[in-house]
Amino acid sequence: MPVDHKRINGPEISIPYQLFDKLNTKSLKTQFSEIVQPNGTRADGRTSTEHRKIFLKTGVVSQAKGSAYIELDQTKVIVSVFDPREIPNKTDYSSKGEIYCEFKFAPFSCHKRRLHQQDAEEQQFSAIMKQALESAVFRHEFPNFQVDIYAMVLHNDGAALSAAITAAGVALAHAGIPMYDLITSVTLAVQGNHLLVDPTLEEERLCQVPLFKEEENNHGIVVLSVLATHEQISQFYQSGYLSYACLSSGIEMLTNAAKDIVTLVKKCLVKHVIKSVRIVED
Amino acid sequence: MSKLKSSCKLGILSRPDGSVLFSQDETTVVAGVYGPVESKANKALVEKACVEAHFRPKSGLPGVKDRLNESIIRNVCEAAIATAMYPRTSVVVVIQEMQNNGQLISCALNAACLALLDSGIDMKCMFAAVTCFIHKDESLVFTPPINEDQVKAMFMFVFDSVEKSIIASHTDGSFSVEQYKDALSLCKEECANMFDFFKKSLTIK
Amino acid sequence: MALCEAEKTFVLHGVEENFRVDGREREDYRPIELETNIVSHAFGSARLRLANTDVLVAVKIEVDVPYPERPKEGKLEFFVDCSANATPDFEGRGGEDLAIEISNSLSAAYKSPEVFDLTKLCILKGHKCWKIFVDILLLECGGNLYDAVSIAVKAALWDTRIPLVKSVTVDGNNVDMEVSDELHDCQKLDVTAAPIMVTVCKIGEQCIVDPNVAEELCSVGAVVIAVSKDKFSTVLQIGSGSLHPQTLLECLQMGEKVAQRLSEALTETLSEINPNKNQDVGFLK
Amino acid sequence: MSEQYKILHPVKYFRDHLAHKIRPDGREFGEYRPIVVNLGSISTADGSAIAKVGRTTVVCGIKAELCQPKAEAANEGFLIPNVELPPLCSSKFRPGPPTEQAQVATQLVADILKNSDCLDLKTLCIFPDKLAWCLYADLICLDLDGALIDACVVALMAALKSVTLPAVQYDPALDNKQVNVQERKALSVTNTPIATTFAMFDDKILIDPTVDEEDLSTSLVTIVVKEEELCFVHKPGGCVFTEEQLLKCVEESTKRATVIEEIIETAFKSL
Amino acid sequence: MSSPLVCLPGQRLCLSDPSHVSGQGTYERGGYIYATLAGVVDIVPKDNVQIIEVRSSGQETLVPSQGDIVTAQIHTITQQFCKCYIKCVGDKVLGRQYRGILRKEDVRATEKDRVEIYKSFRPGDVILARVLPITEAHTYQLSTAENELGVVTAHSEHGGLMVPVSWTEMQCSKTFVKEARKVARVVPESVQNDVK
Amino acid sequence: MSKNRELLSKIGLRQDGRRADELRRIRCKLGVFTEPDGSAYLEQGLTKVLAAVYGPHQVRGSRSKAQHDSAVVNCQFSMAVFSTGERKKRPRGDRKSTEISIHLRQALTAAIKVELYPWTQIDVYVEVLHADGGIYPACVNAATLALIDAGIPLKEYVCACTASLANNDVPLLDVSHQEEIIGGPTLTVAALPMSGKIVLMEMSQRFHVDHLQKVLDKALQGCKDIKSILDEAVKSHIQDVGSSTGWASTT
Repeated sequence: MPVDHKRINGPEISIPYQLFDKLNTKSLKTQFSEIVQPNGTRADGRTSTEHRKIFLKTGVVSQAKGSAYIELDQTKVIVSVFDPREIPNKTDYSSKGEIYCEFKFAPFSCHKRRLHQQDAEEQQFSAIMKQALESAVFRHEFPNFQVDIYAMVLHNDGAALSAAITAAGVALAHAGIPMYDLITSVTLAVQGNHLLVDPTLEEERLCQVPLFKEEENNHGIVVLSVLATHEQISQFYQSGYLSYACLSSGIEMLTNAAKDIVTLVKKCLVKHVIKSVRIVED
Repeated sequence: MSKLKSSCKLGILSRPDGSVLFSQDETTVVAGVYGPVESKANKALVEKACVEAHFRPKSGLPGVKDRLNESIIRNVCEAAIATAMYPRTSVVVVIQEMQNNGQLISCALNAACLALLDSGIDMKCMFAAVTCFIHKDESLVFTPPINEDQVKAMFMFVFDSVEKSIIASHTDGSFSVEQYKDALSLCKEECANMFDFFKKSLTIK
Repeated sequence: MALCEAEKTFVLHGVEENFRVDGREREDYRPIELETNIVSHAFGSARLRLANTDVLVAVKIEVDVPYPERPKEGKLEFFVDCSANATPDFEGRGGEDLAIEISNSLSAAYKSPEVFDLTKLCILKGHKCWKIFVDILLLECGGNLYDAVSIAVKAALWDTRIPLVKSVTVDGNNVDMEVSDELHDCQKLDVTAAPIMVTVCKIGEQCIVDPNVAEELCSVGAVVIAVSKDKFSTVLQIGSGSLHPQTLLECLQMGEKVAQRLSEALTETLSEINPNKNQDVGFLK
Repeated sequence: MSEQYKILHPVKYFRDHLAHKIRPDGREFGEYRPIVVNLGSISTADGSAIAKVGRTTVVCGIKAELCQPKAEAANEGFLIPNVELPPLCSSKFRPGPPTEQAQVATQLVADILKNSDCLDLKTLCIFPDKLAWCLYADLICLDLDGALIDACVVALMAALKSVTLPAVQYDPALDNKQVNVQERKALSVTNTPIATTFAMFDDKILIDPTVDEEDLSTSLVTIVVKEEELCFVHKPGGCVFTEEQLLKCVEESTKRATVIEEIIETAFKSL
Repeated sequence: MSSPLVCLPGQRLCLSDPSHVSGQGTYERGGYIYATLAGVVDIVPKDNVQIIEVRSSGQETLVPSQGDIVTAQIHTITQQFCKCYIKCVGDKVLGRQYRGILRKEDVRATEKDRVEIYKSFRPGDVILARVLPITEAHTYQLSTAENELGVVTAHSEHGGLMVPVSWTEMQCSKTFVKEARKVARVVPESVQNDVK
Repeated sequence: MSKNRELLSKIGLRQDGRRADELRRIRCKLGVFTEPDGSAYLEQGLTKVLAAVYGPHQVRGSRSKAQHDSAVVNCQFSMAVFSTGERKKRPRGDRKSTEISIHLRQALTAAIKVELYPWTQIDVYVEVLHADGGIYPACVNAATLALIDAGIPLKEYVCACTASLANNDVPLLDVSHQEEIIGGPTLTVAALPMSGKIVLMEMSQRFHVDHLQKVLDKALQGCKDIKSILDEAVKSHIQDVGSSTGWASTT
């Protein structure tokens, strides 16, 4: 690792201790059957289509124009949005503004320590976030400028990207940036015949590789973001190995789950509006 | 208690507007001052000059530690320079470490003051930095002990030449309030010598 | 390139009529030229021209140490470089965003063990493995980059020959390996499941494949679909627009169908390549 | 109207407030903002804490990894603090490498750790010259509203105290290490340094300044107190302080330190 | 006062017809009016038409646009132009300051060729100006070629606050030295702005 | 490795069988791409280079770059990561690439009639696909072809060539990668061969000043030879293009 002159550097090589754990010899298949029952009940007692409890709060960053904090049980993400600013390295006129997204895992948010610089996965997630939010925002209201959106994952226990997109939608509304619609996002993990909405990190990990033979080798992760009122999909991402049948039923599950979240997002924002109206009246 | 031997050579560099080779005991630095120069558009301040400090370690690229030194040097110089006289310009102070024997920051600050004086930039006051150490046996001295393990704490103070008030303070190790007071008054006495030295150096020039 | 409203309408009407600006139907591709083994000092290479899109792919192989958390697997890495030859906008770091987007989509598409088996690249568990660098050089951009890149990558991997390891000896922490000196002693990679990407573009109410630059500008949204055998290995929405769920499903169906046809055509083309024929290849043709 | 006044003539706005013996956020000069400490909310870290000083929020997560000790300090482990000021926390920052402010903060926090001697690095050694713990303490500021160092130190100390390390069996002959994740032990943190920042504006000294106050002030002082001792008096320049003023600040910070220490204690008790 | 009607982005507010028109904070799609902001619905009647508007809760996010009257602070002056930072649009404070440029020929409406920048503005002055059509990406072009536009607050070389004494002059309240400025005719609204 | 790896064998043959004053085979093609205003591909031995020219067009980026009396020539040198034996980490941005970019600009600015296009910019991008010694000369030669393909007026061809010194006596022409490794000083010259003007000269290591003249002469001779090869390629290209449009047959 090259020496970072702008930080304090640790020893050249250090290894996570988890690698030397008294070996966990259980096969992935048994691990999976331990956390997901054949009928789809999961380790935390949820059914396969059940979303985790969401806690959502606006206005957590006083220095930002808009901000939101979201918890999906253990997964914790904070997002802040700033006033439009000049687009760096751009001189020609453009009639539409731009959205800049930066998605970052905190160094301590995952099992393995993350480095301070953005890695490929974070860059990809940033691009997906941008894709999701672009069609939700009225970009011609701020021509020549870009709105910065920063998401920081403090604790990753699965579905961090979805949490960040949903929170970013709330933060944008909180910032008073004109939007076409509210946006919500949900993740799905697939393993064989099991389609698990809003997976935990453990479930995500076990859906990276096929555990079942032949016809049931479907596995993968799907992330989908929906604009609520207009029933539009603003972002879709899938990785893994899925058949059309599996994918199409997954999309249906996800759109339904995303619709359910909208109520929560609405509640949170209405609370914010009423609060600020009260302050003005007082 | 022995006083520190200081020596300096003003104007040793031709390119900067002011420069000095300064050593205090065994610690030596070279300081150069450029300014006032035109500053970059994004750094220019409407009502005053922008002071920049660059600290270069003896070898290698500057790291986080040098960044802290830079911040101290910049803030101290900013307090002393009559920045309001030079709006929309930059004053750049560059310090190159040559040899470090324990009181690097105070040596760098004194060198910065001399270089500023050499450059002829208007200043509100002079400043002098003094470092003192507490030994393990609780004695207060100016010369850094040979063995670092012997030091219990280090104090660095910067005083202004007008009221002998404190411009900056920086410490290392832990100590009691009484010790801090003692060190402060000791350094305050010593700083007069430093100012004398500055005046003498300038008159010789 | 910028299109005015009238031009856009013209393109749109063409798509509606199933008779596109360049005479194609909605599911037609432009002509594709493919050459393999054109970079002599690489382990495998391919150059693909899809109309004006020009992609050069070279595969390099190094010996590396496996990731400690996955000791039984080798490594596969994609690197995309957008050459400024394609457009001055790519000068310096200008093409980096696009390059990262493409390389990320490739990594995602090749991630599943069903698609590409990394365990085959392992030489000695936990100590030695092959690391495959797939370097993609974009020389000209004439639209539909994802498709072109994915086909070229598949062809280059097909062309790749991994040196045969004759023996591996372990001595304490030191691992010695001996690679066969014979030039022809090598093994090929299994690329039957390597994904083909198809970009399905929504223009007006219809979906098309292989959009040219003008069509890309008219599109409100597009979906990049990576198909491996009969399954989807990656699906990625691109562009700034949004899609109705029904449209998304239509796109997926169309993508799968087209990818199957492309895949068949590619297999056929590759099987026809005669390694012994030596002729002027590459840019001199 | 006051908002426009504030943005066009910030100094006058501030001075007008102070003339009425009140700070723009309604506090008195010697009044500090409420402090909240939240412990162990991040289970992926080996120790974590969130500290809020007023609106300034800093989250600290400590992750332990195994490494070889340095040759010159064969029986010591590592504690690597880094302060991150991501663009998320304030509109002042852009994406990219750490700003100067972040680097200075990192060094200050590292200095405070070293000066206070609160954690003996020797306790992090598992086997001399072979194996030691490296604790990466990452401090991420989520909301920057002044007194960054104060919040960082509180978060760091609370997180350090909550760190538990698994038991390690090391066989030097075979260089074999085995970790028992279930069997965990807390670190022995010997003392709790507490930092207090003061800002000076027109001869008035304000404790625990907000970011607006820091920007307008002519001088800042950070004083760190541990138990009965001082371990850091940092004034990086700016306008002058008299001896009396500086000693007054020391006195104030000693008082505040006991209060904050109690807050951290209570947080641990309620855990 | 009746409880306000809260709405959220994407919320359908009403049918769009000749008597209901989409106003600020709303958009029209497929014959309906939708909200773009989280805030409160406001119906403004205007010549038999109801304009549906949404007022944002908290501070709305906006950037200066063509025709707006803005408050700016002069940063640098040259012979040809002066650069300034736009801080407010109308009576709304901006979250971020934006760069503006005021060219010599846009200072005054008359006798344009006799304008001299240094006799009109000095760094630090607070001015009112109108935003001209946007041509460059990063900088707003401004104009003060109206009676109501120009310097509203300024400090003399000695630091004293100055009061306008004519169209072209201001006087220091401490030293009574007169300095040349392009003075704005103060309308009540902007009086509050700087005299407070 | 064999010990007797000499640059020149006793019978006067080089490692790859060439004679001392023999160039490597040069093959080239103009107009390989459609998007750029001019493009060319050039092989010099195993070294393979692509060049593309855009312009003259409006100055991009900051307008202050524009010059009132001449066009701005902007060059970017880049090497494909797979172009070298050991894989490169980055295609450009390292010190060597930046240096070659600057040298390229110097050589090309000398040949282009820049005064014809004030306030404009000409972009020249070269991409090395295979590096086997003499990268810089190959880039210059390819760029010249691309400029001709783009129809940009040149004072004359600008050609570059390397030369070395074997056995401390015999000058060698057009050094390959193998020969670069074995050692021997490399002299790189970019010249306007018709007028005999040198626009750029660079030496990799020292050799005796007495030898400079003959090595330089050899390199300049190389430039002239290359010029005639390029000239041939340009003529045949124009024949091809011309015959397809029908006007070439009229002459």
